[in-house]
Amino acid sequence: MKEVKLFLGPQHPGMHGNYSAHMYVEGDMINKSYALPGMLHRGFEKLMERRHWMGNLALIPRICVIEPDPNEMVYAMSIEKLAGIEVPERAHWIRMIILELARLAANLMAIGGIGAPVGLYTSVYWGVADRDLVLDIFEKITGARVYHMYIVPGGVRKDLPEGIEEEILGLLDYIEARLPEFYDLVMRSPIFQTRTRDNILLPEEVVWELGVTGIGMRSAVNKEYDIRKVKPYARYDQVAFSLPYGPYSDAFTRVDFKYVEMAQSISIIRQSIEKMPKEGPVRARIATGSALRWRVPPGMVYSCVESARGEYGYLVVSDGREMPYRIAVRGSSYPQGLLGVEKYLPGHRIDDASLWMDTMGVCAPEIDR
Amino acid sequence: MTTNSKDMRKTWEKIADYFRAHSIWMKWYCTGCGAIEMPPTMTSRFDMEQLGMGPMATPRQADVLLITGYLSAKTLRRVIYSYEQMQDPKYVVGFGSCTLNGGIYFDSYATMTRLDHYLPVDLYIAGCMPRPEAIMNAFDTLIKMIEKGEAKGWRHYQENHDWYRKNQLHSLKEVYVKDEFHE
Amino acid sequence: MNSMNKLVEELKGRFTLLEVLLPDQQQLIVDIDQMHLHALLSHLKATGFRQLSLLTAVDWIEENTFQLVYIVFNWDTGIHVLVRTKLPRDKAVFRTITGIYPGAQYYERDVHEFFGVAFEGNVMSFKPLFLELWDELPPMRKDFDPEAYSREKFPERPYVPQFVPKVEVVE
Amino acid sequence: MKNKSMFSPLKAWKYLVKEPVTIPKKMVFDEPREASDNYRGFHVNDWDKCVGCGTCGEICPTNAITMLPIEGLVESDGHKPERPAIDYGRCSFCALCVDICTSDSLAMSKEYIHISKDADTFYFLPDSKGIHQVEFDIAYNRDEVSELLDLNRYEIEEIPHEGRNQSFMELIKGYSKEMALAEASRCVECGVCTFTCPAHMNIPEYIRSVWQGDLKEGADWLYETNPLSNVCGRICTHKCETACVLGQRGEPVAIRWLKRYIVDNTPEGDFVEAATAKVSRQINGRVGIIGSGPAGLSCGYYLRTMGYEVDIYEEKELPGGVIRYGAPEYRLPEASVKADIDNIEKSGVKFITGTKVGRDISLEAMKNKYDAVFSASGYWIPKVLKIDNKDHPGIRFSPHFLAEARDFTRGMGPMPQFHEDVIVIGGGDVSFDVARTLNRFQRMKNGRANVRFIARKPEEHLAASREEVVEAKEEGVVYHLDRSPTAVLLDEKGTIYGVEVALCETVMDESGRAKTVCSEEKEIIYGTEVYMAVGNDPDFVYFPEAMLSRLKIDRNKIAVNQQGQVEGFPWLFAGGDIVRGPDIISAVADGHKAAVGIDEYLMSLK
Repeated sequence: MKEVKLFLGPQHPGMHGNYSAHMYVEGDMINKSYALPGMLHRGFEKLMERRHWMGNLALIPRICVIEPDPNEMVYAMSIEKLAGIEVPERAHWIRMIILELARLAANLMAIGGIGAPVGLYTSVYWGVADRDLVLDIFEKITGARVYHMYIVPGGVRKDLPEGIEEEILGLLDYIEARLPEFYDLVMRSPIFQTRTRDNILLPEEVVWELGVTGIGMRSAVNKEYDIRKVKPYARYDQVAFSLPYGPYSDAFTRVDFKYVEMAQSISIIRQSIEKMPKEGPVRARIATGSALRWRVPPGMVYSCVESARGEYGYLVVSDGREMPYRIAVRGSSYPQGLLGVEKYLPGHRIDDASLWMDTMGVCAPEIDR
Repeated sequence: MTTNSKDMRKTWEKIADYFRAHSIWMKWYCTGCGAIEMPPTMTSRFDMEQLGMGPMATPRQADVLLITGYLSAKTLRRVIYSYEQMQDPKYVVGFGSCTLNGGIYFDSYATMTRLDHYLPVDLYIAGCMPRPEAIMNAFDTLIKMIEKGEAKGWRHYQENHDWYRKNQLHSLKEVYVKDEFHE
Repeated sequence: MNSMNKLVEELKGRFTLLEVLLPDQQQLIVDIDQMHLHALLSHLKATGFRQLSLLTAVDWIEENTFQLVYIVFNWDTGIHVLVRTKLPRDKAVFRTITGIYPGAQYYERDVHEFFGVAFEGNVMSFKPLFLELWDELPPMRKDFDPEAYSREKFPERPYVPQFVPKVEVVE
Repeated sequence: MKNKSMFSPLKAWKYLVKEPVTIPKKMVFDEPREASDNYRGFHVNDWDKCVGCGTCGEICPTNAITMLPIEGLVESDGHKPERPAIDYGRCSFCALCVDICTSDSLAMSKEYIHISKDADTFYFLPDSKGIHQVEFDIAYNRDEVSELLDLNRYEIEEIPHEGRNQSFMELIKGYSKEMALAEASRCVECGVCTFTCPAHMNIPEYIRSVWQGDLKEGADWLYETNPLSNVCGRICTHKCETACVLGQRGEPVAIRWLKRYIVDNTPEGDFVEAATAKVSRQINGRVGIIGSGPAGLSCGYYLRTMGYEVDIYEEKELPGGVIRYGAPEYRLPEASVKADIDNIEKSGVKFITGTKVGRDISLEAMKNKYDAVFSASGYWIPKVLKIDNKDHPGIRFSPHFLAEARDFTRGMGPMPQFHEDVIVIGGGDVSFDVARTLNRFQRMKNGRANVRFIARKPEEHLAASREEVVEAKEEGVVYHLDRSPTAVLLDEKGTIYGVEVALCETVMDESGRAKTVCSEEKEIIYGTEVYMAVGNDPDFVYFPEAMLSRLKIDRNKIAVNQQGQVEGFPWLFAGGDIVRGPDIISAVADGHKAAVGIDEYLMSLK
């Protein structure tokens, strides 16, 4: 059979975002493939060197559009470490609520989105609509649907609006009730099962070879490897939650784990609302003076959080001036999105390519930056 | 784009525009951040099918090209390529700050600053990013514009192709990608 | 904290470290010269630091050096080690670590593209990755001015503010 | 795989009765859903509150905000005639501009739909009406958590209150390095202060120098417009601080103390170099200056920087005028005055002291000797209140007393004579100088003090600056406010035993102006010596009769043009108190302007 060159993306409905893979296909088997990133490259790391520490607040969430909040969190954490600031207790809990809501939204999107490559379009409609309800909550808390700019160095930007806790709890109840329906719709669907069971495997060696983190890693290495557990930030050490892990990672497990993690997110948010101090300061100043002249002491620090796709980190370098000297971004899906596509996408069938991208959690904007 | 010139359409064009306006295929190309507000717009929460619009995977069958935010030079090449594959009449909607004047990436080495230098834009939506309500209203406006024959960007592109191409070449050096994959 | 102390002791015993810093409880920065970097990384990998979290560079233009930062992570202890080494800016060539951490392949390509640091032994790293038809200085270098480039390549919109009202009487 | 029950498809029927999630068309098109109370929609700007400082544009991470000059708005103290225009081709709706707005005028509304094919409509000048002239509720607004300014001043170190009234030690110790840096970092560099400062000093620039730790650069900036920074850093009237935009919502930046920080902490060599580096070319031209007060010094220095030869005539033994013979040591130490004047002398200005124009050299002679003359002779004749027994020899006046006091504190004279129970009449800064100096003298000599202070106005309407009023009270000066003196009371032997005062009341009239009305009710305040400090007049005797009649003098002020040139006498320039009334920084400004004017005049002659 003749080998054919084939694009997947950037303008392909099965491709999540503006990303592309060059594939050499024989029949419907992929023989060779290369990721073609850079369509979403905006030069973030350069732009961040050109803005004030505070001005970067507008820039950082835009690195990853699906789940912007981990960006804000790692940025804030880095500056807090460099400047040695103690974040107020209440702010820690509010941050956790925000981060878990963001994870919930991202997972809803992912679970909805999984319907597209397997041809289950109802799940897209459901997932996106339910995610929108989370965005409504975000709008009430932070003032924007997608780019919140809410977690700031030193705490959070504003206190929670009054009565939002009840609304969040109401939403959680709703989503919790919806989860089994999703499960019925997606996971128990024969089409889905046939497509994902024992398909797109991720063995443990590959996890270590590439540096895959997040659900992919947990499902393969049979350990609860999650930044929230291994090096807890905010107040994750004070809430009870357990994450799914297993020794056998196929597409089905990875999607299945998302459901379990959503339930865990819901539980974390509930605990946070219960445990957080009802009042108190929510922001500490990171430096004296007006925001135009905030300075961060010189130094280098790496901070990371667990995003919905894995370890998300920033390396922040300050030279003591009013702008960062260098910020490097570790996108969670960088390893699987680039090296993974090159090494482990071949051997799959064309129709599984988007499923591969999807269940591996490849997120274009955080790779391209 | 001339906006206040008299309606010069022939009767058949008017009829055609009426039908075009009420059955629009939107090209499914998420070029930037704004694309994240597309799923809610397309699916049940806002449901753009109410307007007679639907997503279309291939450029050749699509009517509307949405530029959902910033365009890196690399994407711009592919967007131009896609736009030129689309059949006339075709319309371009620019989402948010980035398509107008570069947005937050105004000083980036990788992203273009103003979209109408490279492609004719029929409509802009303010916001970073625009909410689904704004997008829906923009679609509504676009439909009315098509109906009235005001969305004539595609004709402008035909007539001023040299100007557009000059700008494209200035910013991109090569419009069509040549690499090992495109031998 | 205990495992951290042990780690520091052990690394100090085995290698000549130029500097050791502890930015937080589960993070260690070690500076090492180019010669011993690979040995250090191999050692770290063998002792539980199985994951390469990030490989990047910092351009210290005033010192005329590039600083390479290798961040490795031990999932069991939750410790990140930032291994740093410096290269002369005008002779930015280093050896690849893909033999130790295969995942470094694209990070090296990334650093090559944005800083112009060449990694011997990683053929792929010389190919462009994110940028297409790039013809300028590597953009993350400090002497590259993105705004000037943007202005030259991507013209801005000149606005004509016709709406500015005249205020009648304002005291 | 567990098989599903064959009835499971029936489950789908339950969705038939579920409420749809779709937002009704009406809520999308006719009345788009209302945004949340916190929403970052389009900007609104309250033009009445906006001061045009442009801080929003500074913080903007997208360069979206340009300050547009608005025709019809007038520049005034603390207000620029500009308003922010926002480019929605740039804006990222981060609302940092709202958080940092100094005047609380910017906010974001619930409006979020703007669609147009005309790109120019995305460039927009927000007012309270919104982009489509339809009012929406205000949504995102700054609160104290999201505040990006630092509204409170950093404390400056003072000597302990205890015992400060027994010595002439300087009250304010000055900023430490950390505090100065912290205070300097509060500045937003809007520059409205520069407009208000009479000398138009480069305030944002030198504060920036402090912040960046480059004091030499700061000193350079100071000498750009003011050669008396040591003096002004201590006793300037700091009008700039009243204009400072941070004062809109909080405390203004301590501009005066930051200036002082520069002069106190710049290494001496750097400081001298900053002063002398500007002196360059030599020009054929000589200028004589009457009076070595702030105006004379400033004029002399800037003429030197232009290369002229300058002689300053001073009646007294030391140059400096009011800064050497007026302000008391505890506010303005001799060393500071000396530092400034020495630097001016190092720039090449020649002082001819002990020489009074009109007595030792005539103005005519000066005119012949010099190409131009600058007169800044100041106000040295004390005003006398028109009350009974006003000519009694026991009444003393501020200029002489303060000069004596100054001579004493610098070790050039004996302690002035004074009684044990004294009365000070005044209300302005100078009267407080007298009262506080007397207070100190009495305590130094007798261990106790009895200084009674009489003023017509209540505390809050006194002309003196706030800190004077507070500090004098702390130090033990006894206030008799709301009292208007009517007579100095003499006993049979003709010695003073007190002052008779009428009780007064200050009320606001309809136009909001304070008005003082005095009643017939009288009261006696006892004391054996009266000090009057109710202002001074100029002494114009050095002007020949023929000239004096041609000078336009209105309320003791000589009329001059923009550059200090006296009308009808192109060779004569004037400045300082005799042109503008007493204020040191204005005098410095006058001197600088006159220097430029003299240069232009002399150039035009060539």
